[in-house]
Amino acid sequence: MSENAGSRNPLQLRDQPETCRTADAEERSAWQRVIGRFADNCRARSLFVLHYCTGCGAIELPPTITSRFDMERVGVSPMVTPRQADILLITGYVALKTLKRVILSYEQMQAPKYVIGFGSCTINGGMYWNSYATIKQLDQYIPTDLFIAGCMPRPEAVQEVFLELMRMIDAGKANAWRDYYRNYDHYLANQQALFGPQWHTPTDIVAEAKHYGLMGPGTTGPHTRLLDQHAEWALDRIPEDYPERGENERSER
Amino acid sequence: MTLSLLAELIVMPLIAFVVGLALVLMMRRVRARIERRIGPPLLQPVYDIVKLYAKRTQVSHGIMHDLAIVMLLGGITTSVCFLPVPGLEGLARQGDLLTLVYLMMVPMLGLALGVGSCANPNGSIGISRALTAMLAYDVPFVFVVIGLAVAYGTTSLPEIIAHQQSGGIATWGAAEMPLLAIAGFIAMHAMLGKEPFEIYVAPAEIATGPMAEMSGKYMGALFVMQSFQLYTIGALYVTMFLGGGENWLTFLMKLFAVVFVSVALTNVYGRYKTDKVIRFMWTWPTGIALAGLALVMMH
Amino acid sequence: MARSSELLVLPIALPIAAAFLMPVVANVQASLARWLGIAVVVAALGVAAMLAVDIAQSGPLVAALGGFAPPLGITLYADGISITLLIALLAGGLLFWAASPGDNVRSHVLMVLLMGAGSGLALSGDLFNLFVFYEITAVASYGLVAGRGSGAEAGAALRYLIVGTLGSSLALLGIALVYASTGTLNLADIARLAPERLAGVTGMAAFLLLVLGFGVKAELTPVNTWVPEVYATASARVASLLAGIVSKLAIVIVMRIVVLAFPGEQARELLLVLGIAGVVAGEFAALGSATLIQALSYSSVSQLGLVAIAFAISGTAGVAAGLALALHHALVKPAFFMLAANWRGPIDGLAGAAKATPVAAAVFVFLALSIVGVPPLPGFWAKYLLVTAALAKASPLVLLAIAVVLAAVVVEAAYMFRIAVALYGQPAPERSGPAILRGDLARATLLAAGLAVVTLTAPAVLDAIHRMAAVASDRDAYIAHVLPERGARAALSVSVGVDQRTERSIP
Amino acid sequence: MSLLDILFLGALAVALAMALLGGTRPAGVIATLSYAALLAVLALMEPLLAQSNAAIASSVKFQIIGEEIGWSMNGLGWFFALITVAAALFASWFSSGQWGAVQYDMRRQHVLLAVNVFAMLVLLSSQDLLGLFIGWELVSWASFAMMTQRGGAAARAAYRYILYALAGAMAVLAAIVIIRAHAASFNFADARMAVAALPSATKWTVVALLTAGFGVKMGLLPFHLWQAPAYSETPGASSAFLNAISARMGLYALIVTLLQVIGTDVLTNLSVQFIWLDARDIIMWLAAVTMVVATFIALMQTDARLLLTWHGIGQGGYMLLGVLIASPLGTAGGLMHVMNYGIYQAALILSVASVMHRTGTSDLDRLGGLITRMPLSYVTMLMGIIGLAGLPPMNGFVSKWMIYKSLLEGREPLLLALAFVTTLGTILSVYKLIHNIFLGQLRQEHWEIREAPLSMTVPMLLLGAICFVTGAMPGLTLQLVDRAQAAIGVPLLAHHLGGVTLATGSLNMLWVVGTMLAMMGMGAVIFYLLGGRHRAVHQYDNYAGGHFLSADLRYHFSHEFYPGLARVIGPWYRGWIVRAEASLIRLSDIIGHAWRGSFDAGITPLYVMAALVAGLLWVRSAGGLP
Amino acid sequence: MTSQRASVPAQLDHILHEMSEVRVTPKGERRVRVDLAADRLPTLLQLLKGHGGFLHLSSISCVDWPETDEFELVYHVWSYESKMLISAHTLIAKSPGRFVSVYDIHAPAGFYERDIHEMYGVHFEGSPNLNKFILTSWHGPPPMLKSFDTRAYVDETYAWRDYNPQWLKDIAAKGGGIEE
Repeated sequence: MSENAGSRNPLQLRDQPETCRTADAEERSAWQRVIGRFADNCRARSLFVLHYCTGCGAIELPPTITSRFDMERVGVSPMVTPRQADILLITGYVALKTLKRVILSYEQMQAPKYVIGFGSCTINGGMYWNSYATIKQLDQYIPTDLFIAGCMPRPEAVQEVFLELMRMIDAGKANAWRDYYRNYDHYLANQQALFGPQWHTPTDIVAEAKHYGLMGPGTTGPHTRLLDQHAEWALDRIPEDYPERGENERSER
Repeated sequence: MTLSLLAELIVMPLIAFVVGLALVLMMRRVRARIERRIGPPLLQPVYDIVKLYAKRTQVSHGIMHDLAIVMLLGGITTSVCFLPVPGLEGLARQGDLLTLVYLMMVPMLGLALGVGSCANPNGSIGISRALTAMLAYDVPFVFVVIGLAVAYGTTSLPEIIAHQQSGGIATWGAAEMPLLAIAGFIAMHAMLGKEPFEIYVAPAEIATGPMAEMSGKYMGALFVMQSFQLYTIGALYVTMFLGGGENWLTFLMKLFAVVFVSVALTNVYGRYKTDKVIRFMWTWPTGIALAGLALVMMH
Repeated sequence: MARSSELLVLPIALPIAAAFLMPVVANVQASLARWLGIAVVVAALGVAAMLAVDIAQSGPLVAALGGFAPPLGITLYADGISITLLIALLAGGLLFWAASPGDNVRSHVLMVLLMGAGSGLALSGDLFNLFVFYEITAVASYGLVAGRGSGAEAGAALRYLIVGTLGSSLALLGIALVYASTGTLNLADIARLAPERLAGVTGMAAFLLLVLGFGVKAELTPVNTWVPEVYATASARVASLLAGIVSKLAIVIVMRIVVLAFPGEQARELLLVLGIAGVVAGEFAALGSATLIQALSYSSVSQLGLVAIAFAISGTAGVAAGLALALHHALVKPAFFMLAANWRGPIDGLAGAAKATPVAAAVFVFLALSIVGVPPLPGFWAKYLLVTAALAKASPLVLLAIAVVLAAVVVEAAYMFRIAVALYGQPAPERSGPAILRGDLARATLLAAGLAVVTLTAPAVLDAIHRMAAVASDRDAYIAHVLPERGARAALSVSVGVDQRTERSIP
Repeated sequence: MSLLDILFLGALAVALAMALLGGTRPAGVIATLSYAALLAVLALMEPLLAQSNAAIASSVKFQIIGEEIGWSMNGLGWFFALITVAAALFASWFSSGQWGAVQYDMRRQHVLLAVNVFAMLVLLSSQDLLGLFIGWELVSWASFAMMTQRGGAAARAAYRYILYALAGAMAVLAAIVIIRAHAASFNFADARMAVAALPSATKWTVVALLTAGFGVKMGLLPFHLWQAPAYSETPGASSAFLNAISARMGLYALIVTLLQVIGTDVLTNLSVQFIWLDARDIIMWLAAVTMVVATFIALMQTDARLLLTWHGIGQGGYMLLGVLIASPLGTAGGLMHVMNYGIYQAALILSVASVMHRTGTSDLDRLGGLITRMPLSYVTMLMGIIGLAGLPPMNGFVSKWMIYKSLLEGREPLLLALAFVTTLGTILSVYKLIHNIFLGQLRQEHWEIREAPLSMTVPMLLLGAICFVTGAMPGLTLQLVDRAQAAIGVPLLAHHLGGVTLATGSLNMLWVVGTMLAMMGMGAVIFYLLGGRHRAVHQYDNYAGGHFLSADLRYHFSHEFYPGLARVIGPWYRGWIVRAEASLIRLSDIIGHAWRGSFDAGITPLYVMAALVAGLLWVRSAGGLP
Repeated sequence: MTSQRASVPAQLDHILHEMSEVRVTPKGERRVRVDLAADRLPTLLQLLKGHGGFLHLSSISCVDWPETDEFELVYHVWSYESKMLISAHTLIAKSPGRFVSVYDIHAPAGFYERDIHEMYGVHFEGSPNLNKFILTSWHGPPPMLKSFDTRAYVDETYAWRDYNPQWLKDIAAKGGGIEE
């Protein structure tokens, strides 16, 4: 069963006929559209990259940002915590343990947020295609805007992807983050497939979607109900056997 | 008169904001040039702030976190209104230098309360270091302020400026009290919170300290505070030692010169540890300030 | 109304006579002897009260016994101070009757003897007479301290006996020296001859011996080492009698000697030094004491030291301060001993006493406040009088005395309130605080009530004390009063005649 | 029956009422209402004190040993009485509800509070030195009784206090008697003439004795060790009363003696030969050093109550500094600081008491994150710490500003520097206080905690509100201060509702606070309207470097809050005075045991022998022989 | 069983001589391979550590021989003085997969044994801690076993991206390969 039920190829996502800018539902009034246009203009020119080296490709970032290629010319600068960051760079293969931290960081980042997959490992497994420990397609677990081919793309390629991302933001097309809210159940399904039904993160995505009006048809489904059933604890009273306990080697102590 | 005062109360913060943004841009450009880079485009600070304010989802940690940001914005704009600039005297006559020094502490306390309510230890450690640094650099700054007040016999800023402008460059604060000027500069440099006194926003150690849990408009408010802080501290130094602004051109030139020197210094230093900051600030600048004060008390 | 000088002898004669009659009566009916003794003391108290009224109206009273004119025979002299002490002695004796009904008649006899000898001490105006009554008092107190003769009591009584006789012999030597240099034993006569006869070396030696002699009972420094042991082992009533009243009689005798016989500065200086040493020793020993009884006995040494410092200050102010301190101590110390009788053992063992006996603890705190000298209690006014009197004479030694007195207050508060805090502490879980006998509690509360009354009437009491001190410190008046015709002239002729009393009343 | 008599009778009546029905439920309410009545009586007295040396005499007076003792309350006494009764009102209001119900013996607390108020009123209305001393002793013993309520550690702290207080009282008694020896009577006018005529050596002793004696109660430097533990061991409500006003009785007595009896002119020309300091400078330096030392000790405390009481000692230094400058601005600043401090310290102590009421502890290392559960206590503490730190919107800033300006005009730059450094130390330690209690991660065992009941939060919030109102309109307090200044005889300070207008730089709090509120309004507009929508998240949804936060992981920074500072100034805390006190106690124990050993009846003959030998030597010298 | 001992240094030869049935084959100038029975291994390590100065157990590796259904454990021990590496090879049966721990002789063995336990499933008796260490979220069989078919697992767990855009199809149409 090579085709995992419900998994959709993000590249096809690209080809969906998204006409110009009406994708953003609430931008109805002219005034909001002007504001939105200006906001997108500023968003494109001020990108904060999360300083999180998930894999081997991270070594390409310093030259991109420092004096030789100097991405600050176009407004890209590194930021330390996910709260302040806009772009999450997944630089190389993603082991299962790293994926948990990647998902946590992604959910702690504030929308609009963009994910760029470096190298072939994030596209289709790369040279670790037959490894039991790494994931093969990044976009099954978190929505990804752009991929860069190559087994570690050079700074020029990274520069090119930043410019491409800026063009997409300017055109209002970099909306993969909406997909996470709209089809959260799909992503959660993939995540739970890997980590088991107990899996959840402190961030409450469904409540966030409700709060900001980003609910979509796929936001809630069988898996989010599984999530609620497992997390019947209210956030106040996290039970002793919090699923991640084993993860943090609690038994070691 | 009240109308013009009301207008002043609106215009002064705006000027402060715009000039502040220019200062931030200059700072980033100087840093880039030192690193042999080109540096950000002209409107980069504006883009950053607008993007942060335009964030779709933002995380708050309770009502105190929001109120603290409001208190921060209120505090910095109020302190600007007490800082006389050429043509606009604002509330300088209602409160004097001591009031201004205290008003500049209100935003620091607001930030501290907000970061505290974020319940993030990185933020708490950052704030504890920020307050320790404040204690460190305020000791020499106190001697500078006292020396100034005793020298001019008054603490009301318009009088100080009038006194300094009475005899051209000869009667500038820096000319009459060089030692106090030097100590004042070092203290002001530390106030900006840049290397070598950047212990409380140490990205490598405590994940940008106070800004660890600030997202969206909270981060935007901190960027605005940074621009206001650069303007206020620069303008205060100019008012105290460089004779304030006869007209806007000379005022801005002096302001950019002061901040340029400070920012240039920043990028050639590493980051001091907390107790090194205290030991440095309590020995060299305090010694120079005490010497200056002794000279002032002599006659 | 003819002056009732004949009555003066009754308070001495009656008890001593009864003392000798009681054993005989005891053979007939044991309890009758006890009642005879008490009746005699009550009678004496009545006489004393009448005398007090007479003296209050018309000044001091002099009586020459056996028809011999004053310088020769035995003369009795009673002014305000002596009558007050007499009443205190007799009332205290009744209140703290040191022998319980069932006891052997011997202890009742000793009590009555003590009463008689004590009144003799208070009233006699003759040096040798003083020595005789001093001896009788000493003997009576040894007997009372011995009490039922248990091991500890006998030991303490014996050591007290040794120290007492040592003191008496020194006093006798002193009296001999005085007699040798002045040729007379009558206090008034000595006072008249003192300026030129007793100012020399022999005079000072006599004074030293007299002070050390009478100092034993007055708990002055070198000779007060018997105090802690005796008060700890003797019964509480004996201790309160000795500490409360008898010691006051002795210190007043020392005051008379200083005022009349040795008015010079050197004598006062010696008394001052002994006083200061007494205060320092008493206070610090009390600080280091482990039980309540010890603390109280050392505290009485230091209080007597204070009185000595006061009497060392010349003039009415000194005597008034000394008298105020003495009377205050006489009122407070017995009450303390009554409480201490039930609170034996180490101080922290008293925890929970406040919960078990709240009234007793409250009385203790009230008394402690007064002895420390917290205004508006009388203790404060006494200390205030002392400090103002002392300050009038700004000699360095007096300034040292003031400093010691003020420091003593702090040390006093230290050990008194260490005990008070212990009283109010939480007892060990299963143990409850020590109980207290109703009789002792009643006596202590009575005295505390007396203290409260004095607090309210402080102005009147202090004025009365000031008047008494004025009379006591006036040497010439004393001489003129006892030797009416020789007041001015230094005639050597001896005139005999009992009825040459002249009606001269000194305000 | 003058108003002062009514005041005394009222205070006694309250004590009596509490003795009778202190244990019942409405006791707190009755006490609060009666204190309110006393406050009304005080308000009635205000017009009578308008003239410069007006005073309301009491009919109670008596003669004793030729001394005339009477009571009358002038403007200064009235000002302090106002704060005392107000502090008592808020203390009893706080304990009228649930807090009082859970106390061990509430009746005793009410009675002792009333007795303390009465003792302070007696002290504040003394019109002669002896009356002052009697009032002083009554106050010392009344506060001793109040401190021993909890027994155990409280009793030991109180015992240590009473020894300090008695030593101070004896010094005062010595000074008073020295003055009386040279004066016609005890009243202040004669005393002033007598002091003027004293030789300078005696003047020095009198000044030293009075400063030391009254300094003990104010916690001036060498005698400050007792105050923090004693005040923090007292139960919450009474601790608020003690902290707010009890230590200021020392300041009142110092003002009466140093300023009115001795007078600043005498103090200034009492100069030390070689150094240029005079008596007034020495006392001011003592106050300044106390300020700095006490504040930086407070910085290092880990118990909330101890931290606040140490600050009490520090702030006392400010008031003494202000008063001793004796310029209209300085005295007004010092006196206003007394009232300001009373208000925000009471608010802070009550807030800590409400936290203790709910969590059972005041240890800063075992609290955290209570803002979500106890918001009202948080607001009170916030207003209190802004006042204590002396930052603009609150009243603490105005009085500190006036003290700074007077120090500047008095050309005392180093004292001003010490004052400023103290303010910085205060800001650091108060932030640590509010951060460790209210901010940061909430502990699991505090999840079910609720806000303190209304009977506790309403008085606290009212105190905070007063703090803000008197900060925004300092003119209200300055009118009361005028009465006190008139009584001292210092020329009045020209002030208006907003503050003070001077040629050398003025302060108008109406504008400062007004602009702050306006700008905060603008900030709110920017924040809420311009910025996008935000959403409150749970404390575990926090950046922890990719780690999953959970209940049993303590993700909170509060212990050793200023490590960098501790490394630099840590070695400076040598505790000389603590060791000096401990060695003094050991010395007295050793001497005690030595003297006790000397009372051995067995060696009396040796004593007598020694006495005789010494006597012989003395006799030789006394008797005139060579 | 005595192999070519000649080239083994005399001192080492003397030690190895103390043990019987030990096959020693020098592998290089500083390498010696020793094969011995499983139960003799701890004694050898003890001997080498005690006498030969072989203090450093650099690693324990495990080889899975599916044909003979055995694990081959190789202990690599270094001596700093003689600068020699001895790799002691021993064979244990796969089915129980149990062996004794040498933690008491060489402390680092605890970590290596934990790793082998996680990757191969060999249980070391007496090892201080055999909890999951690297593969904390892995619930499958020990992955290094040859019996574990990673390819099949990956196919079953993950989905491949069928990515055949037009340009790829053109190249395939032209027979693939690189156009010159």
